Amino acid sequence: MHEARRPNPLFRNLSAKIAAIPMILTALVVFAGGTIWTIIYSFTNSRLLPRENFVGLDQYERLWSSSKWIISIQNLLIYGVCLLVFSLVVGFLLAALLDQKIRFENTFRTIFLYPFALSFIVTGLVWQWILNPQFGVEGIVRSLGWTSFSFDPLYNADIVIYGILIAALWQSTGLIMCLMLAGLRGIDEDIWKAARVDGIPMWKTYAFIVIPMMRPVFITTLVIIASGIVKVYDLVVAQTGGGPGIASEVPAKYVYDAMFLSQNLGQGFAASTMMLLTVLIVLIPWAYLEFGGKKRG
Amino acid sequence: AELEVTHWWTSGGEAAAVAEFAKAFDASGHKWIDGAIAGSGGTARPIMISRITGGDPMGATQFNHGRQAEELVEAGLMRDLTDIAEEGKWREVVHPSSLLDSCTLDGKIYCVPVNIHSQQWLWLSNAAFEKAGVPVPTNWEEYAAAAPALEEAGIIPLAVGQQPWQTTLAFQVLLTAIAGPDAYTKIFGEKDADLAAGEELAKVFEAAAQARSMSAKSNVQDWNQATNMVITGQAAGQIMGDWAQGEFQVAGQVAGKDYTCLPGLGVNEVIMTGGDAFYFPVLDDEEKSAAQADLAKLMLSPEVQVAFNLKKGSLPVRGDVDLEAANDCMKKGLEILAQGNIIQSPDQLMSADSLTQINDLFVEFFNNTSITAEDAQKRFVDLVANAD
Amino acid sequence: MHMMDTSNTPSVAVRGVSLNFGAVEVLKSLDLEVGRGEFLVLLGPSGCGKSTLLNCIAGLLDVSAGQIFINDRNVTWDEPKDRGIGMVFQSYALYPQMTVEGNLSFGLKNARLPKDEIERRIARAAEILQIEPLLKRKPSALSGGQRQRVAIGRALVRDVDVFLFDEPLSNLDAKLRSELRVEIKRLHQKLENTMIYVTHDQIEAMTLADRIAVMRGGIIQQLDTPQAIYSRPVNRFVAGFIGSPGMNFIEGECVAGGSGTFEANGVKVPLDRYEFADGLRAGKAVFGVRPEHVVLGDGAEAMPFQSDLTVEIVEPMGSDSLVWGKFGGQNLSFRIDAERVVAKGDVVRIGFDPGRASIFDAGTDERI
Amino acid sequence: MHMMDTSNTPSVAVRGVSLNFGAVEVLKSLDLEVGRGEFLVLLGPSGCGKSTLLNCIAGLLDVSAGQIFINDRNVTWDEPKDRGIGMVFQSYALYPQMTVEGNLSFGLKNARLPKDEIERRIARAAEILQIEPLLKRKPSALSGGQRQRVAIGRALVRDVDVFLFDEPLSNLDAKLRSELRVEIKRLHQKLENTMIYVTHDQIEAMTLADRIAVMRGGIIQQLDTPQAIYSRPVNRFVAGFIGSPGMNFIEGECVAGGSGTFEANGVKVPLDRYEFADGLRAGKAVFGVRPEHVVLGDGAEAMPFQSDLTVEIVEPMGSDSLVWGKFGGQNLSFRIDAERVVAKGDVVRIGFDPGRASIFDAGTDERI
Amino acid sequence: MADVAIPVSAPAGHADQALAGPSGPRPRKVISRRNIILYGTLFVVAVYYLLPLYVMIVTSLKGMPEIRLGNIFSPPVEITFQPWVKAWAEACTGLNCEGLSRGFWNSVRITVPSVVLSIAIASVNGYALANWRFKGADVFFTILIFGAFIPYQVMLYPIVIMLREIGLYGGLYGLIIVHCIFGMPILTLLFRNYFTSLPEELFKAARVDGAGFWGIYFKIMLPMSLPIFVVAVILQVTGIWNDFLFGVVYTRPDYYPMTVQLNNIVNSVQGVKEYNVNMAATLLTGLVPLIVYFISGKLFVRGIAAGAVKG
Ligand SMILES: Nc1ncnc2c1ncn2[C@@H]1O[C@H](COP(=O)(O)OP(=O)(O)OP(=O)(O)O)[C@@H](O)[C@H]1O
Ligand SMILES: Nc1ncnc2c1ncn2[C@@H]1O[C@H](COP(=O)(O)OP(=O)(O)OP(=O)(O)O)[C@@H](O)[C@H]1O
Ligand SMILES: [Mg+2]
Ligand SMILES: [Mg+2]
Repeated sequence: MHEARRPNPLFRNLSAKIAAIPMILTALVVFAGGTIWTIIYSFTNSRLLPRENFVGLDQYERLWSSSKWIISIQNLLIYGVCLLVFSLVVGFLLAALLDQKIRFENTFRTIFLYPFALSFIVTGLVWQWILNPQFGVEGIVRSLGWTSFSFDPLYNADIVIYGILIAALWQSTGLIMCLMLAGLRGIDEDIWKAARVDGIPMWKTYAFIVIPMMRPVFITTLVIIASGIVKVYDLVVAQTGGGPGIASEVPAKYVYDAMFLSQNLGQGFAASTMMLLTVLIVLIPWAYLEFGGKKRG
Repeated sequence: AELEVTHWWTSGGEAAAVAEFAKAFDASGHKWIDGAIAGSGGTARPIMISRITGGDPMGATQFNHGRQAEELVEAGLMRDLTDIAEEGKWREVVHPSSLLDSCTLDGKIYCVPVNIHSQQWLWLSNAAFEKAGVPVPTNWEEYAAAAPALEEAGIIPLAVGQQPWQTTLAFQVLLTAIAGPDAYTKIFGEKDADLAAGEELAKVFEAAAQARSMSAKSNVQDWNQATNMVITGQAAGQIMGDWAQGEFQVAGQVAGKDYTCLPGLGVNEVIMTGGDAFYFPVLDDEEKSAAQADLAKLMLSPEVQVAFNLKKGSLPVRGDVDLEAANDCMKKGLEILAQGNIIQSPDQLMSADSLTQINDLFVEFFNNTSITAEDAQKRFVDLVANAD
Repeated sequence: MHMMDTSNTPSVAVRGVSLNFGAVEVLKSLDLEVGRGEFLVLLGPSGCGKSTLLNCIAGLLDVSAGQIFINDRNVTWDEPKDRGIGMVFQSYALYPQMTVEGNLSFGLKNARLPKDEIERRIARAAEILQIEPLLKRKPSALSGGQRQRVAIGRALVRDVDVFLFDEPLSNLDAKLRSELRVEIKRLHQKLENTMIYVTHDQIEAMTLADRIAVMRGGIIQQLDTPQAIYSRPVNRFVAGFIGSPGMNFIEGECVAGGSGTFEANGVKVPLDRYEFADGLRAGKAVFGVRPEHVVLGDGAEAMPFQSDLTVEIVEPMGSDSLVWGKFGGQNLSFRIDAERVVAKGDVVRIGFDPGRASIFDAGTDERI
Repeated sequence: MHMMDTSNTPSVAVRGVSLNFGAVEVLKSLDLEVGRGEFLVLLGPSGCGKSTLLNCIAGLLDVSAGQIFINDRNVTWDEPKDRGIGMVFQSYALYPQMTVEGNLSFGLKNARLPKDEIERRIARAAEILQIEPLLKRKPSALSGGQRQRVAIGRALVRDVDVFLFDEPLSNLDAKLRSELRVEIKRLHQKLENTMIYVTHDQIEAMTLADRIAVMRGGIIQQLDTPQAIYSRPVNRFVAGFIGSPGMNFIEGECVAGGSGTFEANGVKVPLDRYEFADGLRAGKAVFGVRPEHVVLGDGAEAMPFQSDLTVEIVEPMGSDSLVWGKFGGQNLSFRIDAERVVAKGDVVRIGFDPGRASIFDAGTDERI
Repeated sequence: MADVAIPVSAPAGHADQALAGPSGPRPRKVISRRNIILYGTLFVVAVYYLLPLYVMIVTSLKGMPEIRLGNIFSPPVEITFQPWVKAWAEACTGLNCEGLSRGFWNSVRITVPSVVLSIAIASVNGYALANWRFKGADVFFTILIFGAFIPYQVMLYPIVIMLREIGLYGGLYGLIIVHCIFGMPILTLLFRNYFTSLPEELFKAARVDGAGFWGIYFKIMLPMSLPIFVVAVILQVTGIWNDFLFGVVYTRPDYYPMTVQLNNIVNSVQGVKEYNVNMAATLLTGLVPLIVYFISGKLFVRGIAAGAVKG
């Protein structure tokens, strides 16, 4: 019997590889390529058009000495942490409530999820208006007689980021709730029964048994929320335009403004690079957890 | 030929003004394809730049004239209009001529200025001062002095919308008015850091600090909401461009009787000759190139200038046309223009990048009371020293 | 089988319990009493309501009608934790992020038991189930059998009188299944508490049960000792469900005359040794004989009924072999000793005692 | 056992096949030959690499090293469809959106067979498997047994020489399992093609196989006929894996002297009838005796070795009962006839023939 | 063994016991404390979620004078559909006074092919990743997921250059490609997880049956993937329909989507803000994704469960 030659591994499952070309191109050319391009040009003093005029770390020095950037970073931090915590907590609580075999589950779920279908521009606009001290909540409460009432997050530099948060939560918790609900539905019914027989109160069952079991859902959710946080832009533009002053600036807006308003591409690229760096720091451990060693069994 | 023209003039009056261009252009046998993008230059500009650098340029596009398009010109993406300009004797007709200077790079002309903005105005509510029992001020110092009385009467002395551009505008107006046009030109044009560190500017920053405290209680977003506060007497005054007049007119108020306008804050009556200009990207299509030339000529023709600026509410760039329909305040403006009390807009003097940094400083200063005037001035000096 | 205390009232009593899921009636006015220390197996095909009944007893489902008593106390409305029951699930239902010890102690901590009492109970359970070395591990680091042992431990530490098992061994492979079966049996002998055990594996049912309740469609079809159910099934369903390989069913006719004869495709079986429940009913009937009651060769000679049969398939199973052939035109299987060599195509003499067979009415499927 | 054609080259030959998943070596230079028409069972515990080996043969996994031949053709790098194999999966793997007919014809349509040929083959397969009435149904409307039958049909219509089964019956309940087992056996007798069958159920292995390959950790431990594996396992692992209940292991010592003695806790078993592979090795050893080789009462008297034993547990299984007791201080189980009544605590006399036992080295676990 | 049998019927002694104590289903008060808390919370939260929608609808039905009066929550005294008409057909963008209607068909022309193509590509990617794992696949996938975090603004420029180089800049195709690129990370993740959750044996069976890469994809995988497709469609319709930035940056005005008109209507800074028209325009623009979502909401949750939870 003869030995069969091992065929060139490149040509095995060729169709699969051909079919994956769009993905490979996107990953390599657009995402990796675009990122590298961005990083390279962050070391130039490109203005309106990209130019290979390298200036070392100048752009970064300027970036980190800009108070607008610092505020952007701070805002992103506050916004990110709050959004992460609140949307997870609220999303989970809603999902847990909906999971109680309640009536009208579909109706409630629809209500919680519909904002997700609207764009951030729309969301920002509506909430800008509801939070407007003249027409909105503050105005209404005052007109009801409580004249000292004050609720104008969008006009108060100290809390403006929370005003944006309110709108962001409104828009995104529905999806989180859906994810959580799906996760809850995936939990073995017997676990609940076992906990009941053991006499464990509901909240403890959630806290010590169910939530730890939902780790994969939380990871997916985290990825989705986090990717949204980094990219937050439209909402801020629609709601406050970065104001009052520069109190609600965010990095994505900084990048955009630097590139197109002040026409300093190099500065925009430097800011982008810093953002990408942060993303990498967050993402690499995740990728490691997802793919590192553990293969599908 | 069909020519696509992009711009960000989308509000009612602006659109009507653009329509005058379109009408005249269509009448010349071409076709105007309108590519309006609302928002501000901030939204529209990246789109226009992308289009041009992406290799799919429009036929003509609006830019604030100044240095915004400089690199596009340098990259050879913009059409050289020198021939047309010489043929139309633009150098002679365009007034003030500085407008054309900002369209010029290395002696070649690349854009067509179409109007003049004037933004150095202080609008005051007569009723508010009456209520506070103080005479209507005639200059900034009087105004600032009246602030305590106004506050006592429950009136917000100065209304400022919180969008960054409004703060920036107020600051620039204060600077030109208090430090004077020469200092302004030196600092922005020649980047004179010594001057920026001097006495004159210290006064400007003090005035800005005053304005900051005068406007502490105004919390509106849009400029027209701020104007509305002046109209209703909730606030005593607003620093805003000439377009604010439209609001007073809509509310049925009469200049001099119900409201007062002080160009240059009543201190230095100057007008900043910023404005809009059109650029023409280089096109391969000969027919379209011809249409571009026609459009460029057309935009500066006296008839179109008049029709356009009447609708737009701005001043024409030709000194040889006459605007009869202008109102009182506008006439004041024309007078100043005629006297030649003009300054160039910062766009024309400084790169967008440096300008944004300075504007950011103003915005931050205005919104953060913990920054003292001295601190702000120090930072301002740094920025000016490093500006280009 | 071990002794239980029958002098007392039943340990678990289910009286007239019905349960509906919407329009579907899953349990139909069901009655059941389980004696103290008894090992009762609920046996039946999938979907017959075994788990539902068990969940009702545990208090995990609200009955639609009827009452449930545990140790003489009406617990119909009590919370599961107050019923004095422990439950073991098919999927183990261990809390995955807690150690074995955590799994065992979680319920006790919630009941605010003193610490040393908790430790004592865990130590005892761990000893009984021989899981001491596993106490610090997480369930994911355990094998299936070990997991199920921990699940049993969780019921054990609750120190209750009644254990409920819902197919505890179904997820294990055959080998582990038979091992753990013996362990559960041992556990029962040691603890002497009441156990109600759901399965659809009839081997488990036979080996473990003091009594078996065969269920079908929410109704208990027969409740009796394993031997009684094995040898005198009340209907064809029960007969077919118990025994592996299943009882051989030969369709034919009961013919009156003498003490009766069963006829199928020319084969005639005299029924003089058969005990009829209430007399012979002539007509279409199904004759059932268990594979292990059919004997071959020498043994066959001694049997009241004999016949020839052509071998079609031989399945050696190690200890013995299963032989398949046609009898009255229908499949018949029987066991032979592994030593005896029989090959496909051989014609062999078989025999059985009709007195050990069962005859069912072809219409009602009831035992005649 | 039916006849196989051994004169020819093997139907399937696996030569030196290794397979790694990352750093884990799942198959370790494995060799295996399957004769034409042979029914080979791969038996082993979970995770030992049975499915992996089967997938390599089917071409669903690329081997890391080695060659695979089917009907004398080197198919190591061929596509699965070109290897002349049909495969049946544990989870049935029916295409849920196609009817049964669609499921059967999918492969044939892919091979661009003419329409009437497809119809002919489906009709034949449907007839053999008796699934004609199901042809228009979707898999979701079938019972587990019917699904598995369709899955087999899908292999059948491919008209191939080699059938690969990956635990086809594991998802079925005990009853269906034994029924389908017989059907697969019948099918094999009818088609006379090569079958490689993966299972971890040793009953299936014993009843179906011409030869059994017992695997462990990616290595074939023993490859032989069921009877040989049953009665002369090469090591303790194989011995324990085959047989249900498993072989009884008594740990003790082999003592030289005469033809040797095995001693455990005072019990002495003379080994004069035991056939040593290569002579008695004195030292720690494990004595293994199958439950069915231990006899009770009268039979015991006839046995070369006898002893007394106290009954601990009796498991009635219908046809017979399993009795557990202590022997040499260790657990010993054996089967008794169901008729014989034995109760817990009884002291009974048992006997067995040491010649049928197995002795393993306590260190290497190899048969001595 | 017979002595252990206990009669099935209840002995007489238990007759009275059977009467005593609770029987039948546990009575559950409809207005229990649990229910009050449960439904109360849900109701309050529902109000929070519905409020903006209510404000939008109410405002869009009011005239401007009524809006100036102040209360955004009060229902319209006089219902007028004029804002809707204006938003749809009359609002001006520069010289075009056709309202949103001008962009509607553009949006359709952009959304439909983009959704179809992006889902087609992503599902094939997910399928290739889940079932045909080839060397390096995980690396590409990781980069792809990384791409989900890149702010769009960062990629604006490089993509302009890339599109210019391949000559697709400014047309519809370029825009469709851009939508495919930015939809790819999340969609691929969803599809990959979903296909991974399908039994692998199905895939193996199909390979034995001689189906190739595409055969398995079209005949086996696709028919089983309805829930995840619904999720993908909703995500993409929502995302692409609502997109403003790409639509305007990568195409010509002839292709500008509805959102550009919305932006124009909403963002005309100078002059009085016509809130009622803004709200009507906002609602009109959001209508398509809302409808898609309402129609398939139930499948959405199912699909999410299948595609997001595992993996
Ligand atoms: N929550 C439920 N809602 C509706 N029907 C249900 C529910 N739970 C069970 N059923 C139905 O009740 C019947 C009995 O279910 P049960 O789980 O008690 O069966 P089982 O005998 O335990 O079966 P198995 O052996 O498969 O576990 C089934 O027909 C099932 O479909
Ligand atoms: N795709 C894979 N990646 C990594 N390891 C794998 C993969 N598939 C199988 N394995 C490992 O290979 C070993 C053998 O697996 P295989 O499925 O062949 O076992 P098996 O004998 O069929 O077990 P079972 O009886 O449970 O089906 C196992 O340890 C398993 O964890
Ligand atoms: Mg059940
Ligand atoms: Mg396997």
